[in-house]
Formats: sequence, C-alpha cells, structure tokens
Amino acid sequence: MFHLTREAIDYATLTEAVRSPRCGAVVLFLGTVRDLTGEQVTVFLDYEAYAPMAEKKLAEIEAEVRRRWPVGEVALVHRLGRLAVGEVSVAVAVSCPHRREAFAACQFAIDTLKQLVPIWKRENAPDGRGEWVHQSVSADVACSPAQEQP
Amino acid sequence: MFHLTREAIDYATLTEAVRSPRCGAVVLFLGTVRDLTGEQVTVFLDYEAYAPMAEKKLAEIEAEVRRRWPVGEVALVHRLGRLAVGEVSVAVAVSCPHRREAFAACQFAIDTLKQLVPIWKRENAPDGRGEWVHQSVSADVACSPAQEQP
Amino acid sequence: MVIRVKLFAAMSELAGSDCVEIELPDGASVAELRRQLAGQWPLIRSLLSRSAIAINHDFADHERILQSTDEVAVIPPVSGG
Amino acid sequence: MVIRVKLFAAMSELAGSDCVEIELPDGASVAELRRQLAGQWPLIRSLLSRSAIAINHDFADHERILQSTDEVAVIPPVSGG
Repeated sequence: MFHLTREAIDYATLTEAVRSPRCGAVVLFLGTVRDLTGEQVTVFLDYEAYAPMAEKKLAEIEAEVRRRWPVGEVALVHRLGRLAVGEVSVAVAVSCPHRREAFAACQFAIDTLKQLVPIWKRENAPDGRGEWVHQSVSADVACSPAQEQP
Repeated sequence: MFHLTREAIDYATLTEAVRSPRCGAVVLFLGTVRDLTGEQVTVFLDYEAYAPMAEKKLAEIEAEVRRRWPVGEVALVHRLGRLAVGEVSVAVAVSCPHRREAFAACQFAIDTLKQLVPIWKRENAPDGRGEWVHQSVSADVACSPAQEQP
Repeated sequence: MVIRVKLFAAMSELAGSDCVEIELPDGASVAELRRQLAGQWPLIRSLLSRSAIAINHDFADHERILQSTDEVAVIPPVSGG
Repeated sequence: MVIRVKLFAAMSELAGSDCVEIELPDGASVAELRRQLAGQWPLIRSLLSRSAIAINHDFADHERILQSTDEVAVIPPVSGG
C-alpha cells in the first residue's frame, strides 16, 4: 500500500497495518524535518509532488520490494504541503518473516523513493528566504554532502 | 534507554521518545511472535531473563551504539513472560541525523541483543508441549536455519 | 503539434508558470523538446540540463518520439523523503 | 568454598532447580567449576558444553579464578529477540 497525504502521518497505525503472525520482523523508517541542513537553519519545509507520477513510482517500488523479498506487507506514505521541524515527512513500514529481509527491504524502499519519486522540498529559513532543493547527483555541480540523506 | 518489561511494549511511545529535531531519520525494529518456526506451530511463547545481567548487557549495547554512530537517542525494550502469537517481544528504536546511520545502528543493536543478552524463549506447541530454544552457533549441532532469525 | 509541459519546484519558479506550451514539428523527440525549451526560456537552461523528462508518468530518454496526446513534464532532481 | 550457581531455561529444567550449590577448593577456576557441575549433574553435560559461564553479570573465560563472593550463572545459548 502507498499514498500521498496532506495530513500528519500516523505511523503507529501504519505499523499495525503491516504486522502479521507470519512475519517475525517489522522495520519502520521515519524521515523527519531536521532543524539544520549543514549550517543552514530550517524553520519549515514545503513538499510538492507531481502526484500521478509519484503514485505510479510508489506502486513500482512496492512491486519491486515484493518481488525481491518475502514481504508480508509494505506501506509507503509521503506527506505533502507545509511541515514544521520535527514532523514526519515520510514513513516506510515493512514486515518479513526474518529481520535481515525486513531491514534490507525497508532500506531499499526508502533509498529508491528518494531517487525516483517526483517530490521536491523547499527549505524555508528564519529570514523568510525559501529555496527548492535540487541537489545534483554529479560531482561537478556544487552540492552539500550534508543534503545527500534525508 | 533500555528496559525489560512484563507489559505489552508501547512502541509508538518508544518511537516518539527517540525523535529529535536534530535527527532526520528514525528506524524502529519490532520482533513479533511468529505462528510458525520452520514446520512447528507455536501458540504462545514464554520469555525468561537473567535480569541483572540482561540489563547490564543492554546498557553495554546502548553505549556501543552511541560510540559507533551519531545517535540522538536509542531505546531497547524486551518483553518477558507469556506472549501470544503476533505480540511484540522486542523493540529497538534509534534516531540519527541521517538514515544510513540509523539503519546500521538499529540493525547492530538487535543483532547484538540476540547474541549477547541472557534471555531465553520457550516455544509452546498446540499439543501442550513446550521446549526451550537453545540453538547452537556451531554447525555440528543440529539446528534449524529457520530459527536463526527472530 | 503543441505540447503542454508541466513544471515543478524551482523549474516552475524560474519559468514563472507551472506549465508552458511549445510548438514542435510532428515526430519531434525529447531531445528536440529540450532544445526548444532551453531556447525559449533561457532562465531554465541550467536546471533543465540536470532534469529528466517524463512522458505519461515515466522517465523518457532523449530519443523518445513525442505524441500530441502525451502528458509531458520536466522533472528536476527530486528531493523527497 | 561453596559456590551457588544460577541456572536458567532448559538448564534449570534438566537440573530440576534454578540454583545449585557446589563445593570447590579455594582458587578454583571456571574450568574446574565446569568439571564439577558435569560430574555431579550428568543430565546437564551436553547443554553445559554449549553454555557460557557468567561471573558478576559478565561472560567469564575458562581460566578465570572464582571468589566465594562471586555471583555465578550458567548461560545456555540465548534465544531472546
């Protein structure tokens, strides 16, 4: 299951939804809004999506996770709109019979989501300036290594 | 933080407790009671601990996790007593600035817990027979590979 | 044919719109679309060079031929998560 | 000296008690404790050979010398998680 939402992500309900008697392991990943990106202070973020394509890519990630690992259930949810520091922007929950599979499947899902799903964030600083984050994957364009992960 | 408990593990409260504005990533692992171990049907488990040593080992694992990764907060909780199929036996929650660290720290913590902490489970079958699980780490003693992970 | 191209995030800010229309010869490729976009909206050139083109919700390579009914979008480097 | 040894899980079932007392000469090592336990409680031998000995809540090696005040336990292969 997957969805985009403008409401706060209820990760406890999501985690309950992936639990199963066949699965001895559940791994949940939460991405949350950090107060600092490198030296830059963030007061809030805005997330925008190309929604129909984002949903298609989320469906593809879910299918690939199920193809690669013996998943009981997998849930991917991304928040859109304005988020304050500390709020949950993304949640990925996976259940598997064993823990190594659950960790690997969850990490693959969030890594792939961050590479492929057309969602963008705008970081808003205390002085009111905002900037869309479009870091480059190539080394020849300036980008902060601190921005590479969530 | 770490503890042993005879109450149901409230993993949502645990997850909230490790969240932090400095940490963009939270990883939660839940071990739950499976209905099958290989071919063997389980109806409930009993967990027993050598409590003071278990707490000492949990403290050492927490310290080692903090030494190796830039952890915001880490929580390790293990349930004791009788658990039905589907119940949560262990929860590990970790927050870190970035997701790779959070996954690595959480996986290290549960792997090490399962190797070092003196807690034992007794699997109880539908016919009333129960058996303590003491699989060997060496290959020359019969052990089901299916029991290797939670 | 006229192709409507959806724009997002900084790409939309640079172009001053979340959608632009562009006239292309029938049988034009994604590469031709990129050249026309860069020519008509110089401000988006730099980010466009780092962006992908999506057709009907999938990433499309340079050689892909456009149809007038395609849903076309510029996908700047994503930053979800 | 008399050492009280804590037993858990199947080890406690096999011995019929969660604690046994054993007489050891002063200066006895963990290896000597293992020999005495295996000699007096033959049923635990097999599992004991796969178990660790803990002294004061830490794993102890065979050469470790026991003190009469030590808290001693047999730790069969753990299965928590």
